[in-house]
Amino acid sequence: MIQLLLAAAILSPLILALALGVQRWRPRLLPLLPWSALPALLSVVLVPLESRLEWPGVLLGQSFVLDEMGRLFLLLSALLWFTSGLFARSALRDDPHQTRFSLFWLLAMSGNFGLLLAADTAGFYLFFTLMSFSSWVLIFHSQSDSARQAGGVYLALVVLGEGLLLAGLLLAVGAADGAQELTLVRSGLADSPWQGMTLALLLAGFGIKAGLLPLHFWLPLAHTAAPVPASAVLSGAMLKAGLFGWLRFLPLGEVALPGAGQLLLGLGLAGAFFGVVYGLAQRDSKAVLAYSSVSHMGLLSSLIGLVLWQPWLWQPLLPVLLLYALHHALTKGALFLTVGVARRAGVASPVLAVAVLLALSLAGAPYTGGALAKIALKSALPGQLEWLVWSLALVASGTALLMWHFLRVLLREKGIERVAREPRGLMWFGWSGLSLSALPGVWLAAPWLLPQLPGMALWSLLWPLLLALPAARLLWHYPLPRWPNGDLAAACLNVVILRLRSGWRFRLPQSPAVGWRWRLPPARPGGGRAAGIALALIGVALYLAITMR
Amino acid sequence: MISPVLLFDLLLGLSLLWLAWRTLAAHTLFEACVSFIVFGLLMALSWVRLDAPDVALAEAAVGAGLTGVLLLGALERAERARVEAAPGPWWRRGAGLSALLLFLLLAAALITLPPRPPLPLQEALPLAAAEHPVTAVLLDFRAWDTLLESAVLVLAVVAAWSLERSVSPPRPAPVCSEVLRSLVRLLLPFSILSAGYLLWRGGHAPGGAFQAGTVLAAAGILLLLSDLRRPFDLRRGYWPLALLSGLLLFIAVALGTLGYGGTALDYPPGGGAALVLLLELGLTVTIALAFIALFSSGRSRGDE
Amino acid sequence: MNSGLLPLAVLLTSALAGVVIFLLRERQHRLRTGVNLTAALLKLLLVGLLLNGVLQGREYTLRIPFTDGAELLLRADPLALLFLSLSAVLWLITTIYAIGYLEGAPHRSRFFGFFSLCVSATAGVALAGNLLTFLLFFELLTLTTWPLVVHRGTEKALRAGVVYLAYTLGGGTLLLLGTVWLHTLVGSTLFVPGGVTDPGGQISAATWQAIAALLLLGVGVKAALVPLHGWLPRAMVAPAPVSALLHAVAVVKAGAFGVVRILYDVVGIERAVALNIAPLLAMLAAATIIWGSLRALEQQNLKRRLAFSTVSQVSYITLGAAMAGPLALIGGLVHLVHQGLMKITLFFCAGNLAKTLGVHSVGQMRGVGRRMPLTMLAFTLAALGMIGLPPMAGFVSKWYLGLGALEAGHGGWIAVLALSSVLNAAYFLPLLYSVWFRSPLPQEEGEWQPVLQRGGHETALTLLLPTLFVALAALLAGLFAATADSPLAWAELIVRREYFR
Amino acid sequence: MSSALWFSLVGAALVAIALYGVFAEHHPLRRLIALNMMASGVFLVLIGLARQLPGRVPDPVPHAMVLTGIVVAVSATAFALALLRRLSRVQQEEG
Amino acid sequence: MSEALVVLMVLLPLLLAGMLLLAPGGWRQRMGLSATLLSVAPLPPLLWSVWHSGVVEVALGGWQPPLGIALRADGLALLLLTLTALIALPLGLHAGPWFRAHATVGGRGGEWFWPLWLFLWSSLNLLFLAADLFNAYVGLELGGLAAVALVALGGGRDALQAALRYLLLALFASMLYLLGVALLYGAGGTLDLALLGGRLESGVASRAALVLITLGLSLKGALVPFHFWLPPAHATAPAPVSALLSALVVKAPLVLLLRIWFELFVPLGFGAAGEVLTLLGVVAILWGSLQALRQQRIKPLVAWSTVAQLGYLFLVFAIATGLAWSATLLHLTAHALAKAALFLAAGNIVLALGDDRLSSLRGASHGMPLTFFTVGLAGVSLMGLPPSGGFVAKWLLLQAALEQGRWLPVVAILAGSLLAAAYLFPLLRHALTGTLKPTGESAGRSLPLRLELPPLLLALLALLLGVLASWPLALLKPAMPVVLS
Repeated sequence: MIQLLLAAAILSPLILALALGVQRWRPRLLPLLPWSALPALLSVVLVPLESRLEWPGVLLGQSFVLDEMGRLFLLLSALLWFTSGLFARSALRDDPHQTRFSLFWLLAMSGNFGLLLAADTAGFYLFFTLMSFSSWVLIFHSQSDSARQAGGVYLALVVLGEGLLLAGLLLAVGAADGAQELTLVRSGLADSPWQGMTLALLLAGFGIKAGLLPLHFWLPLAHTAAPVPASAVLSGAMLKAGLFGWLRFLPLGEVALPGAGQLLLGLGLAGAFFGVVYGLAQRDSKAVLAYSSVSHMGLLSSLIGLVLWQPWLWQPLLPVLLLYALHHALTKGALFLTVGVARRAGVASPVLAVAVLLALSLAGAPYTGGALAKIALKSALPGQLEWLVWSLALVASGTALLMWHFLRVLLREKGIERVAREPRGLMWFGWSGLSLSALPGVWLAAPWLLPQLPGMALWSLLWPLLLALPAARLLWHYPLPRWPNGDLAAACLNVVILRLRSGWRFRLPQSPAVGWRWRLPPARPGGGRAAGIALALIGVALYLAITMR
Repeated sequence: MISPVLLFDLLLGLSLLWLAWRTLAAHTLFEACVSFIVFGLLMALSWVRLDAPDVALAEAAVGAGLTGVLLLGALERAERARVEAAPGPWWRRGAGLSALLLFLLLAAALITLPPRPPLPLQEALPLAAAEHPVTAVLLDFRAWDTLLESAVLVLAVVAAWSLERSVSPPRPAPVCSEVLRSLVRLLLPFSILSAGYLLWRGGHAPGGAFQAGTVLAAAGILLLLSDLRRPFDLRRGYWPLALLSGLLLFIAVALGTLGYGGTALDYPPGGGAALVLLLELGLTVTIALAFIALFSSGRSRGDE
Repeated sequence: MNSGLLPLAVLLTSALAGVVIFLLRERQHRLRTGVNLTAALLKLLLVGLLLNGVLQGREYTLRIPFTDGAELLLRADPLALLFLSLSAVLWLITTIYAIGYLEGAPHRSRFFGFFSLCVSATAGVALAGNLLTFLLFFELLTLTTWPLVVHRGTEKALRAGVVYLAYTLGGGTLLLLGTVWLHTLVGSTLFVPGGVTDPGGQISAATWQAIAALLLLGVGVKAALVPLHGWLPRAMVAPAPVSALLHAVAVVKAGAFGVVRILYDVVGIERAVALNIAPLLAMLAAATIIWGSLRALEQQNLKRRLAFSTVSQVSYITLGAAMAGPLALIGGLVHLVHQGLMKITLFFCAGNLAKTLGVHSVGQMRGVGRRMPLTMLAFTLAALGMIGLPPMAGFVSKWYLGLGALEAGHGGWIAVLALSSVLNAAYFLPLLYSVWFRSPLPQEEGEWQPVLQRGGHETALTLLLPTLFVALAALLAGLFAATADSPLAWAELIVRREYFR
Repeated sequence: MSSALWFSLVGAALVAIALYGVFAEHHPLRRLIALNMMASGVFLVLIGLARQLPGRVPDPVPHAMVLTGIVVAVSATAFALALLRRLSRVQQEEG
Repeated sequence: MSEALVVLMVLLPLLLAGMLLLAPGGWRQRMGLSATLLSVAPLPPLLWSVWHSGVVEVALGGWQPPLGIALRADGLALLLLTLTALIALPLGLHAGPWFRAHATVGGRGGEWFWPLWLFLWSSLNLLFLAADLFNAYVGLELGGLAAVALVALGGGRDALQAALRYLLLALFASMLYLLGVALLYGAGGTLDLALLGGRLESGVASRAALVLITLGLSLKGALVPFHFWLPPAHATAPAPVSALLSALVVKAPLVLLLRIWFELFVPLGFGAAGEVLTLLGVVAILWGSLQALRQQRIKPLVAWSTVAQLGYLFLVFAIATGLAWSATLLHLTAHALAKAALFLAAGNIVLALGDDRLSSLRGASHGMPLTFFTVGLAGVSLMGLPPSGGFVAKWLLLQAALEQGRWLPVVAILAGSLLAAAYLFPLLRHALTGTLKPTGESAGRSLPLRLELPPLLLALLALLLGVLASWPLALLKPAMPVVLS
């Protein structure tokens, strides 16, 4: 029974996607889009830990397991897919490419769930690839110019990521002398001869998906171009997949890797600050949220870096990380849906209220989910990492500032996508469901995750917010200039696009065409006259050959 | 002191060489043909010096006579034939060089030739079908060669016939003087008589089919030249059978002896001489008619 | 059926079919199709018999006296069966496809005659028990495929034919010299898993290197190794079933199969590694992989792009063989089958496009997904397989090649594999993008009308069904690779039983 | 220096001169005459060899060979002349 | 009984030729074919007896060799006799209709072809069987004259010119050969090949004899510096005649040279001279192929291919091993069959298209698919590609050369077969494909089956030789010269 539920969690979206292929069944199947996430949601609750599902024949011996980490990520992903699915149903009802969108939505969902549950490397890679490539279609859905550009950048990076990941996984599996089991691979990495190379490849491969600093520039482009439900899922479930990859493969808590750890820590913190600063210079609400995601993911990456550096921190920090990821995924998803609601139905008072609450929760205001996670983090960090605590606080204030800026931009954008007909209830359901799970939900999940609830140290929560107020006022008068969205990519992308437009095609140095036209001069008439001399020469040669021998 | 005979041989050899050089260096084709005929006669003389009467006879009749007639017959048409460009001076010097080398090689070989073991002739000759050694070799020991040689002759005739496009009878000779006609009337009976004698004599003395045939051929050609008789076409009527008689007879004898004794051309003890005579007769007829046919084939009506 | 007759029967079915078809007149196409299909099915049955015979370890050999010193030997060993079963299955499918494709085309008797002869030559190459027989059927393969390449008779086809011949006959000459030299030195060229036994040991290292170089270059022409691959893209002038046959089933595979045979059964892999023949070959294969993909990037004609992709893909097999490790060899051998399945799908799709819509260049393929959804689905599956994405078959072989590289101790090849995946993606994904997501060219430029007529099939069934069948086969071969009777299992059996005890 | 050897040497010289004639000349008739002379030269060598046998009776086999040779030579010459005549007629017709 | 058969092999064609000459012109064409069939009659029983009871010696006229003439029918002779018969039958079938087709074009060759061909056949049989050097001379003359007459049948100006040049060269070569024989007779006292072996010692005379005989026979056998007469002669002759010339006539002198070389000269220690001949063979292969590449017309191309392929036959003189000897003879057989098929097919093409330029071949195969299939098969054998006889011969030759470590012949053989592919495939390429001639009329009238079948039969024989190569090799094994085995 348990195996069946697990299989349903992965396969139901896939089966639905295949069924969509048939023209006649489409009208009846499309409404089922959000409900295909239900089996995953149920399996989080019903399936006991460490239960395995074995498919020996498939691919290279496929097996699935639901462990503690997998369950949490499955929870947040399933929630996100379900609520965004509801939102998508109503938002895209009269969209011409609705079928295509739902087809790839389901494939991405199945990839996401499979990835979380996979217990062998090949299976993990299979579902990871499925998710990455099908999400490209979601980004590219509106087929506007910015969508094509974002899609192109995303695809290029995904393909690069796939290549790096393949090499990394091969090296990891090779080190574990061919064993496919994830746990064995993880431990094998500790003493593998190519540890440095494998780590670099895995960090880069998953870093692209998790939006690590140098490889992050696809994220803002994708989030702004994608339709609202897609960006909600993107920021929520897919960014976390990158994180999940690190948690699965990196030997956290088993071996000290100071080099990689410090690098990741530095990049994470840089990402955190960069996200905040660059977010303030955006005029589009979804871009602001995207850069806030870059910042938060940077934070999480730095924590992972910390653990890599100091392995003994792994035990205390794991639950905090999970809580933080859960909180960020749900809140960011809710914020994206809020943007969707605001743009379609304007900012009525309840919508505004929820938006402010979500923003405060993200900024870590007291009595919000965010505060809970922040306090848990502070308590988990050891004493001597004082500077880290301060920097986290600074990031928090930055986030607060960013959220303030977001609210201002959101208000300016209310009602720009107002649709003739009144949005149907499903959208409201989706939005409210996600907001509810984001705000009070985290409070419910906390005890289940943390050993004991930390006390609410008010002052340490408040001073960052207070610090944000004067900065906000300052910004009110001298707003930052408008920087292009997708900073690094935008710069080099224009060059590439100009060249493509001018009809340039990839040209290798041409080898000279070797069509030799070797025409011999015409044959002249018979050389009879030469026979006379030939006779003498050959006769002498024959005679000498005998006598000389 | 050089004996007169040796002196004569020396002179003969040198004149042969000089004449050969003159033939090649002749200005006109006619001069070359004539000097070649003279060369043939001198050759006949040298065969006599080398104790080879049969060869002398054959050379005189065939080498000098018949070849000369054929050459002169073809002369007129040959002069008009277009010819490729003459080979350059270098080629001629090259040919001269190889000629010299060839002579040196041959001379060295001939001079250092070791004496060779004699052929077991003395015992075999009495058993042969003919006393005269040359005829014995020709028609008994190496009769197979002679058979094939007659085949070559017949083939030459057939080949010459195959070249003719239009089958037209040989045209009459141009008007010729009465003196020739009367001379021919005189010579004809004598030549037939001497041919018969030569044929008969072949069995035991130099002579035989070749010489007799050639004499008959000479008579025939004279007959043609002198236009005494309507020109006869050897391709019509019984003439081909007569022409082939020598060859067919030879083959018949070969197959007969094959059937009789098991090995071809192994004459039965008694009948050797008779068979040889029969073969000689056939050969004479074939040779005569062949040479006549070869001579007349070039002069058919279509030619001029 | 005593043990010797079965391989001969396998050879003769297609050969006799070829001869019979030659004698048929042009308009007897029903009879011709009948003969074709029965021969294909019969051959499949015989190969099946052979397969489970070999599985149970039975020995099938047939000796034919050639000259007093040498003899022709047909032997069915597991490696031969791998290639033979691939060619038998794909021949049946390609025949069905060709029947549909060449509907109403001229010279069909001549085409199908040479088509069947070519497959019997391939069977001969697979079943060859010694180098002499291998050489004999290898050259026969050239002879029977040349008329197929110049089948169209246009000036371009003729030039392509000349180039094809120049390369393959050159290769054949090198192979002949190597074989004769080996034969004179050792007296027999029997295929022995550890390499030809050299009793007196009088073959010096330098001679071995020379012979190995000759043999490998001779075979390398057909395996399209870099300097010798020039003929493959030009041979694209031939009709689609021929390109499918050349690339997926017969010629190129015979070359790769030859490389494996020579490395493992003639030179012997230890000696190849000791005399650093194998590392050199591996480097050449890697260079081919990269160069093939790069060249494919710049091709605008679809079939030429697929041709260059074949050049790079076949070198996976050579790379696998040259890495001299059990896992790498498994990867190489299984890629022999997988690449066959995937590449034949791509060519069938290219053929469908050319036949039904007259689409030849990449530019014209915009939005064709709507017009021919099923064909393009097959194309997408195969393309993803070529890139090496799970669950397609390409991933499995790339995975084993990667592991094999690590096991053989030089990780560098993994970089090559990864780079080639990226390059494959670089020249396949834009194709998929323009097929599915771009609107078709305006009517007059793109001469096919974009909307699928109601109810009608997108193209003739005989063209569509084979394409879908092979695409499905490629997917299943990848998805269920770990099952007992998949190509992967058979490859493992070969490696474990024959070469790495 | 017996007369037979002398005649053999003369024959050899004849063959040499004839070889020069065959390759230096260009008119087929002249080359034909040279060939005939070469034949005579060879026959001289042959008969010269026959004569060197001790004892009075010369060896008849070379004689038979020469006789056959002469007939073969003359028939070949006759055919060559017929061929030459035919060639010049055709050349004349075809202009 | 078998002695009679040997003699019959030579006499029967002569007799039938004589009888044909007596028959009127019209009858000859009909009787020609039956005469050919009759001439083959003595071969099977003779082959059977030689296969079982070894060499058959015939002392003609009852006199043993020093005096009389002997005929030796050993394995080598039988192989070549069978080859001649195998070529004669299809050729006979083809010549009749071919000349009739040409009769309409004004050629009268038909009635003279048969007697001349029978004379030629008898001379070939004689040459293969001859054990007496002077007898061989007469055979050479008989064959030479008949061949020239057959070439002259072509009738055109250049046919006659080529025939005259061929005749003059043939006479010159025979004279050289006769001179060599004279010297041998002078030194050895006998004309029989077997007896001479024992009586000669290596003096200047025997060396001179070697030089003269080798020069004479290689001039008749068209070895490279003396090859200039072959292309014009074989190209201008009528198709059945050029098939005969290339396949058999040009090879008879070589067989004689092989016999004399390995039974007479090598025992005397003159083997080293073989290097010169092999070097010339290598040059022949390359030069012949390059010239063949140049030709714009079909028949000269095939004629030059003969010059090239003859080069292979001279490689044996330096390698001088039993394997090389049998490989050379196998190559001779394979080449004879394939070249005869190719020339007959070329004749068909020229007959159908009216002109023999390569460029006018475009699309010609519509009218005569069988002919071009024959050209294909013959091409396969000439190139030495499996499964043809040419391949087996090439394989054995390469093996023999490699055993001696001689790299020059190896390179020549391989280059030769590649160049053969180079000059043969255009012949096929033009023909197989392309549209009809611009004038739209069919690319040439389609040929009757009677003309297309015989060349196909010959080409199939060439392929069959590849499969059954072990039979001729077994036939040759006992006949191998003692110095080689």
